[in-house]
Amino acid sequence: MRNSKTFIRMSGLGGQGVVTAAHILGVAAVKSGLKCTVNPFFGAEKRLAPTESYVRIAAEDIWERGEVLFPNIILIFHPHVITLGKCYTMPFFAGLQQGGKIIINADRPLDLREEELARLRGLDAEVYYVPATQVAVEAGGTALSTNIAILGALLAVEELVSQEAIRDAIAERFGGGKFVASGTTAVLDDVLKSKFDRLAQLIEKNMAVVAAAGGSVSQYHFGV
Amino acid sequence: MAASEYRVLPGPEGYLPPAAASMGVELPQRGEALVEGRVVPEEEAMLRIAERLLAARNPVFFPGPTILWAWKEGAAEKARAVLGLMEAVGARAIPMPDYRPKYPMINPAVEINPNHPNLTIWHNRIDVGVFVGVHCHYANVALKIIRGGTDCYTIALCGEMGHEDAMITLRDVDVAKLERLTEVARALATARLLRVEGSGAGG
Amino acid sequence: MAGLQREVDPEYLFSGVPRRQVFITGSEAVAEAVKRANADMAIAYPITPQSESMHLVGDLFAQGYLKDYYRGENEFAVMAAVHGASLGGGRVFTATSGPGTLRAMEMFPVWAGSRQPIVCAFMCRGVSLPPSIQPENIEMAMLLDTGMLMFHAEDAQDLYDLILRAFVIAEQPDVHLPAGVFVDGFFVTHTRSAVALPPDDLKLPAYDPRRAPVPTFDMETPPIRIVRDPLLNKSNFISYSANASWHQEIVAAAERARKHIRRYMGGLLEVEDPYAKIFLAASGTAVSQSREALKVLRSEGIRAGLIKIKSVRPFPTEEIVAATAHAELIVVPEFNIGGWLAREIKAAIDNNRRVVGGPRLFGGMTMPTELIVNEVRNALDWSGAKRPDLRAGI
Amino acid sequence: MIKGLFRISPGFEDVMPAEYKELVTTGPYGREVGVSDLGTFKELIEEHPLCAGCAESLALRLILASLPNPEDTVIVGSTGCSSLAFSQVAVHNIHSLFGNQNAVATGLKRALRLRFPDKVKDVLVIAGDGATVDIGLDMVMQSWFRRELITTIMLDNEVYANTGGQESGMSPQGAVLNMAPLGKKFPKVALPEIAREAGCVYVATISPDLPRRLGKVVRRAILVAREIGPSYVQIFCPCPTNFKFRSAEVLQKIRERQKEGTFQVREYVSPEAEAYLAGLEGAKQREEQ
Amino acid sequence: MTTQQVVAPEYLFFEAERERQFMTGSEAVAEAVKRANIDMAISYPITPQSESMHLVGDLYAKGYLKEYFRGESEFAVMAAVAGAAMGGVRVFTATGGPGTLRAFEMFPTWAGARLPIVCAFLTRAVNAPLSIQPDTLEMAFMLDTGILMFHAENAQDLYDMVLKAFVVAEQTDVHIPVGVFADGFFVTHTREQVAVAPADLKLPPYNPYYAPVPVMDMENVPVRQMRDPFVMKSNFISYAAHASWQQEILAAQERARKHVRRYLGDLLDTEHAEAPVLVMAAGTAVSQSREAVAAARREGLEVGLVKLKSLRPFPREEVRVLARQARALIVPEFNRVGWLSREIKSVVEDTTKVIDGPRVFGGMTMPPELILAQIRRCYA
Amino acid sequence: MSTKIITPVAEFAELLPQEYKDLVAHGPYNERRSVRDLGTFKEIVDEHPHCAGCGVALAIRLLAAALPSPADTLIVGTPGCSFFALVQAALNYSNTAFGNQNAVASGLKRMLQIRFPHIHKDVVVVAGDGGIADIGLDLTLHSWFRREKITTIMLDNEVYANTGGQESGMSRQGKVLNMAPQGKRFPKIPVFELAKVSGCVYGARVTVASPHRVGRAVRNAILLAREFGSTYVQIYTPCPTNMKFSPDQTLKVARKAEKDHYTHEEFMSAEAAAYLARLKAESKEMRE
Repeated sequence: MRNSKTFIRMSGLGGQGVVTAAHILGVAAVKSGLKCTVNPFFGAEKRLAPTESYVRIAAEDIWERGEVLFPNIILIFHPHVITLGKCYTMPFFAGLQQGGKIIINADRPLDLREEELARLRGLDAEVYYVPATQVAVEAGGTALSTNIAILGALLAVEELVSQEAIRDAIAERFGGGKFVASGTTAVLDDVLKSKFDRLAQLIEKNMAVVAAAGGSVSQYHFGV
Repeated sequence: MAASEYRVLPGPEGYLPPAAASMGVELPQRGEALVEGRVVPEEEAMLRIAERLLAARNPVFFPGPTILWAWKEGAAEKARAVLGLMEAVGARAIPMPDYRPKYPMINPAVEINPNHPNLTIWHNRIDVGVFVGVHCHYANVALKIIRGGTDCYTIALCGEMGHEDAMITLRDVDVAKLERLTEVARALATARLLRVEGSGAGG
Repeated sequence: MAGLQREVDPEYLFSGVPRRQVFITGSEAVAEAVKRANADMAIAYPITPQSESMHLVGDLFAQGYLKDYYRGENEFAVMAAVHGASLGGGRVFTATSGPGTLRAMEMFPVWAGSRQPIVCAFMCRGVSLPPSIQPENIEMAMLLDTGMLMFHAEDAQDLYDLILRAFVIAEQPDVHLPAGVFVDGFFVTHTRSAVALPPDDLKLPAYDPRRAPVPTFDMETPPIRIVRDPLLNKSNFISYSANASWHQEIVAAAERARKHIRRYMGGLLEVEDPYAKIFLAASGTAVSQSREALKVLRSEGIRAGLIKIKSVRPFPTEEIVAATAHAELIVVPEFNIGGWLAREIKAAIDNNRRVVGGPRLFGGMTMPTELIVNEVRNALDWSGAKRPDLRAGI
Repeated sequence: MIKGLFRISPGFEDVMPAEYKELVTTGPYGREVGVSDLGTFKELIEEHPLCAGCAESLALRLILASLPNPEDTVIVGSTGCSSLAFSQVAVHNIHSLFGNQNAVATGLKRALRLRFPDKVKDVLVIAGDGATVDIGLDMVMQSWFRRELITTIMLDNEVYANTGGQESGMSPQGAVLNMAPLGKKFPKVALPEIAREAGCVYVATISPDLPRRLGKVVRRAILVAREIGPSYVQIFCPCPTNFKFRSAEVLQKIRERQKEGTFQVREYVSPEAEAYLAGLEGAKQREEQ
Repeated sequence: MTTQQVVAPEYLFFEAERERQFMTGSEAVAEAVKRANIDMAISYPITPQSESMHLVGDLYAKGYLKEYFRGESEFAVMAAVAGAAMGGVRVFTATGGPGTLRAFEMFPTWAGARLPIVCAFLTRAVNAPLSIQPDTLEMAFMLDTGILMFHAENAQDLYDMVLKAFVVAEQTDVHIPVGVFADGFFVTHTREQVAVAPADLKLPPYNPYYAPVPVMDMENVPVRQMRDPFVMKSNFISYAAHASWQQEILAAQERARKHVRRYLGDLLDTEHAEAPVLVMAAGTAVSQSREAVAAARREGLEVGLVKLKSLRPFPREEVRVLARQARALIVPEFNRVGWLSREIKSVVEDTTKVIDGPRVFGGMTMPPELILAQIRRCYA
Repeated sequence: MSTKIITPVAEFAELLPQEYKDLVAHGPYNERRSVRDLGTFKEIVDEHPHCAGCGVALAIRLLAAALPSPADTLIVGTPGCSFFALVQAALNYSNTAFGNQNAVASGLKRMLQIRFPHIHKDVVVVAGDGGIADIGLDLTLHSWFRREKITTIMLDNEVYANTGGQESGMSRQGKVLNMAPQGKRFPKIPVFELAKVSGCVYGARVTVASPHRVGRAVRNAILLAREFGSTYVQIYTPCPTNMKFSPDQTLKVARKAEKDHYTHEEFMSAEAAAYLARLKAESKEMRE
């Protein structure tokens, strides 16, 4: 029943900026003239608890909201989502649409079980990995930019929005007092901001992360 | 929506009549009025009010707090206009100075109360009653009770949007409108007098 | 006195033993039920027209029929304390009314969700504003979806019977939900009538918390790691579906109550003259008024039947569909402005043009028989031009 | 109150009921009257339905006679005996629900301050012991914590009287009442002490046995609440109906309790309030001299 | 703070040029409050409402409101808001789920006292078990409290309805509270595009002297005035007065219809109303239904959509007329009890046309596929 | 409790997860443990999802270790951060509606007294500052007025932490928090002083910077509640997340507070003091 809509599920751990990544991507999509809704899924949880966030992007109106049950892109912010099952959407590719894409934050390909590989093959899925945390530390100087690295990888795999749009969205997100988040997210914002001397530096570093992450994406090749 | 067929007529309608609004009667728009639940032009309603008052055996005005007291600019002027209308139709006043339920009983000869208005209507055998200067909520509470338990014909001269539960209601009533109504009443009274005299002359 | 009571089977207490008639108020009927209910504890807070009932329950405590009793600080606190007492594994009773019900509103879904067989009597009265202590049952409309079982007593006899039966039904392991026994304030609580009672040296068997479908909260029942009312609020599908499943279980428990209601209360409703084409369908005091109206209608040659709804939750949907299968007119008199019973019945049956919601009385007004009779007469001449469902009054 | 609020529209003087005419001509609005002037002016309270001998009705009459500015006073009450007389009181008053009086008063006071920044509007809470110390305690205390500029008066008849004589938090320990069939198990709640801890700048206990003193206490409580902070007055009003003594014995009952030490007339004034009152009262004395 | 200019409601709602912004539902609440010329707001934290009232606090700090504080509980907040409204100011507050139930006694009180308070109910599940997730069960409890109830589908609706609620509530012939309901998280925490009027415009101030009841300020008549009196003596006349008062609240709801039509467009919206199968929903369920209806129509199934915006007053005539020509009405809901389908069944003549569900609750999302499956079954 | 309820059925003993095996073998139910013994026994609080550096989590660990008889302790809590660890505790824990904890505890305590007249069942309320001092204040104070034999422990992080950092009645004056955008307008609610005038027989004000003191206070409070009536312990549990300090600074913040606005204080009735002295003498005797 879907039509040219990109439905993204982001899975990660509390504190990794899953909600923020969804927000930045959403703002970038809107700035690019697309329709978008962003849905963080949000409980009473704390840092390191499993967290998900959902972004719907399309050229036409989008009405439905809530969890994205049938994503065509899945972003995995932490290998534990898969290896330790730190996610309540199991298996991690649950609901993936035919021909969908998955990007995993990992230094090297994770060992996936044979039946998982078989199902991914059946879905004709493209699976990518990117050392997002490492890129964030190296290019951005802080692991807090992991989420931006994931977005960089996403743009490399599917150019949903331009890098410029992402830059504008980051500037808006961290530049003003406009953003409304749950209490804990707001606190993390302050921590992140404290790591940079000024906004321009924060944007610049994060755009470096976007670029570096884009260059560090590798695709899994699972044989037939 | 189709206009309601519900008629707002003098009672006693029964034990607990419904609010006319719940039967589909809607308040009039500016320049309009309600007569017995139907929307009519304001002028027509004025004439009907005048007829009712002039034909009444014991017409009584129930001035409420907003005109009994000269509490704000314009209140005394409006009071004067009401007094003028009363004079024109030969009605007297029994005030509604406040809205508290008075127990065990009010003195029905000298006041009326929205929580038990029928005591005053019964006691004074009022056949036409006019609400003016009463806060809308309390007027509505009283009007339904009167319709339920008495045969009094009720008229509401409302400074705001009117009252479905009065048999006739005018809205946005200000000094000018009161004066216009007084004129209508005087003209009608004169016409009747002429008619009476005329018929007398002829007979 | 209290020490001399002996435990008997519910069936024996309900129907196996001869009863004696006494002339008592509804409040006294409550106390007579509690006296035989083998309740451990009751907690009270004053509100008219409930206070007398809970005074009398206090007297029972002083006489040793209950083991603890106190006045709480407000209705929300009382309903919370009763919740705590029930967690502790005993049988508890309380009562409230109108504004008290609303003040404690948050606790009723909590009782149901925590699977607690608390029995609470609701002596229905007007809710603010303006303040009124007089009978009407609009509060029932607000409780319909709390998950509680809801029984509506017609008179003092019902009140006595339903409270005792409520404990037995509520405590069934497959039900284990709170039960509200509702009664119209003053019309029943303060009205004196004949009530048939079994001897007062009999009482229900004690509540056995070990049979509950949830562990008792006493550090004597495994598992020790137990949270009553856990946080099913992680932001993930699994916890949503757990929460949803828990809610379904509350609904299912109420469904399971049906068979116990049939067994102990003789059915969710009672039908008089099942083959009539015209029915009066009512609950609570409106049933008594309807009985009188039926006499008048019959004397005028109008044949009409009566549907008395005893269990409002679970709602006797199937029974009403069956009872009205051939009905052409169903008049629903109620003591509230909202007309919740008519709404329930309209939603339950097909072709609900047959249902006339009214007369509706509130603010403490009595419902004269004539009004019901008139409602039937008017409906019979109904031309289709009127909109009876719109009518808040007669 | 705006000037002229209490002027009859010309032409309607004759039809106005007598009690209103009296209020206009001899009412206490805008005049300096107090308890000692009772009998010389038209009181704010009309006939009321309280029991004969009710100490609350006496207290109410005294309170209403002591209002420093009745023309700018709004009263918030609560369910119970004390509220039964309120529909007859000639100042704006709110009933709302059982126990929420101090929350309502909070909203009201702040709203009036917004609408009339240049006028003092006294917001006065008058409620019974059940409403104040049991069901409404949280809202009473939080209004004190927040330092709301309102005066709270408890008419303490030591029982839920209106619902038929149930034990309240203010009932004396041991009292056998409805819902305390074996006697109340705990002592009278020490609300004056609590009030002091909770931020009231003026706390007093009093009874209608001492009318002039009561008048002074009420007046002081209202004055300090205009500028300094919340104030609390607890008025002991024994209930002949529920404690089953003759209505003529009310004042005697108060004296007995005073002798026993279970009721004491006390006054606590914070230093700031003390200074403020000294300023006001000194000015008044100077004026009189 | 932007200097704001008072404009007519009609101008603010329909004429002023709007700017589209990407924001959450919570922010939409604040954008509405910013333009509502509100005097006072009182808050108490509860998820998922807290963010809205934080932002309202920020508006206060910037000078858009004259008074704001955190109360001690929802019951106290709703009581304090009542006191403020009786004092004659325009007030706003918000709550959700357990907070709604904690304060429950106040809602019929607001209505009975004729207070034009606007409260946003950002709905969530009620205990037990404890959950902070979206669920509209609390609306079932509220249906007979006497307050007007609007149900927002999304952040845009939430913005519009909060603003319009003030105008409807404050009409002299209405003057009862309005609850603007929106599904927690699905609306409050979802970010989407919302078109808002310029921030330098605001509604005209509230004038308490147009109220149908006297304001409690000792500045208007009568001075001997109690809000609100005991109409509870044991006698017929006082019962009748109480009953008449209750009828008046119901009448005020009825009178609100024309104002709802004027400001909200209508009590319900329709798309393809002529279709034999109609999906009838309120709140977030409408959005899910839009997707399902679009998908079904792509499959060639003739299906329409009915969005109920006002639940009190309930669009009973409108629903009845729609139901007459339809073959089936599908009612998807976010609660376990199906209060909306009960409402619909109680006004349509043939209840067998009403198909309950899908119903999801406890925070579960409602996949449009479930609704689509139901539509397909109607054509099977 | 009877130890039977933590004695696995022999046939299934091997099936139990490790943490349960640990609880059976090394749990605190059979012999007395205290804060001093932390690290030498299987604690009743398992892993929890609190933020790093959370003062509340620390206090819960301390108080759980200090319970005089965990085998017969039931905790009543309320929604808020405190429930994250408490739901993992190996004893019965309940939380229902926000702020109703002391009323629930009152009913529970009385029912347990009815059902187990010869066993001390310790009913302990553990809740946050919002739950106790704001929304639940009435119910808290009334349980004290009634002299309910329960212990109330406030974990005071001076903020509504779980809903995202709103000002609470226990927040400090002037503090800018959500819902207090211009700073809190009034001082901390003096709950500790109120406890004195509301009938508590014992009260202690402590911070997580003094773990042994927390342990002693909790133990005293529970022992005294058994015999004499209501007791109250107020523990300062700084919140790094909402007060925006680094998680490694929690103890430092608490230590500073202990010198500043959160000085240690204790009160007890004369009979309570005599009882504690007697207990101390007895245990000394036993040791000798």
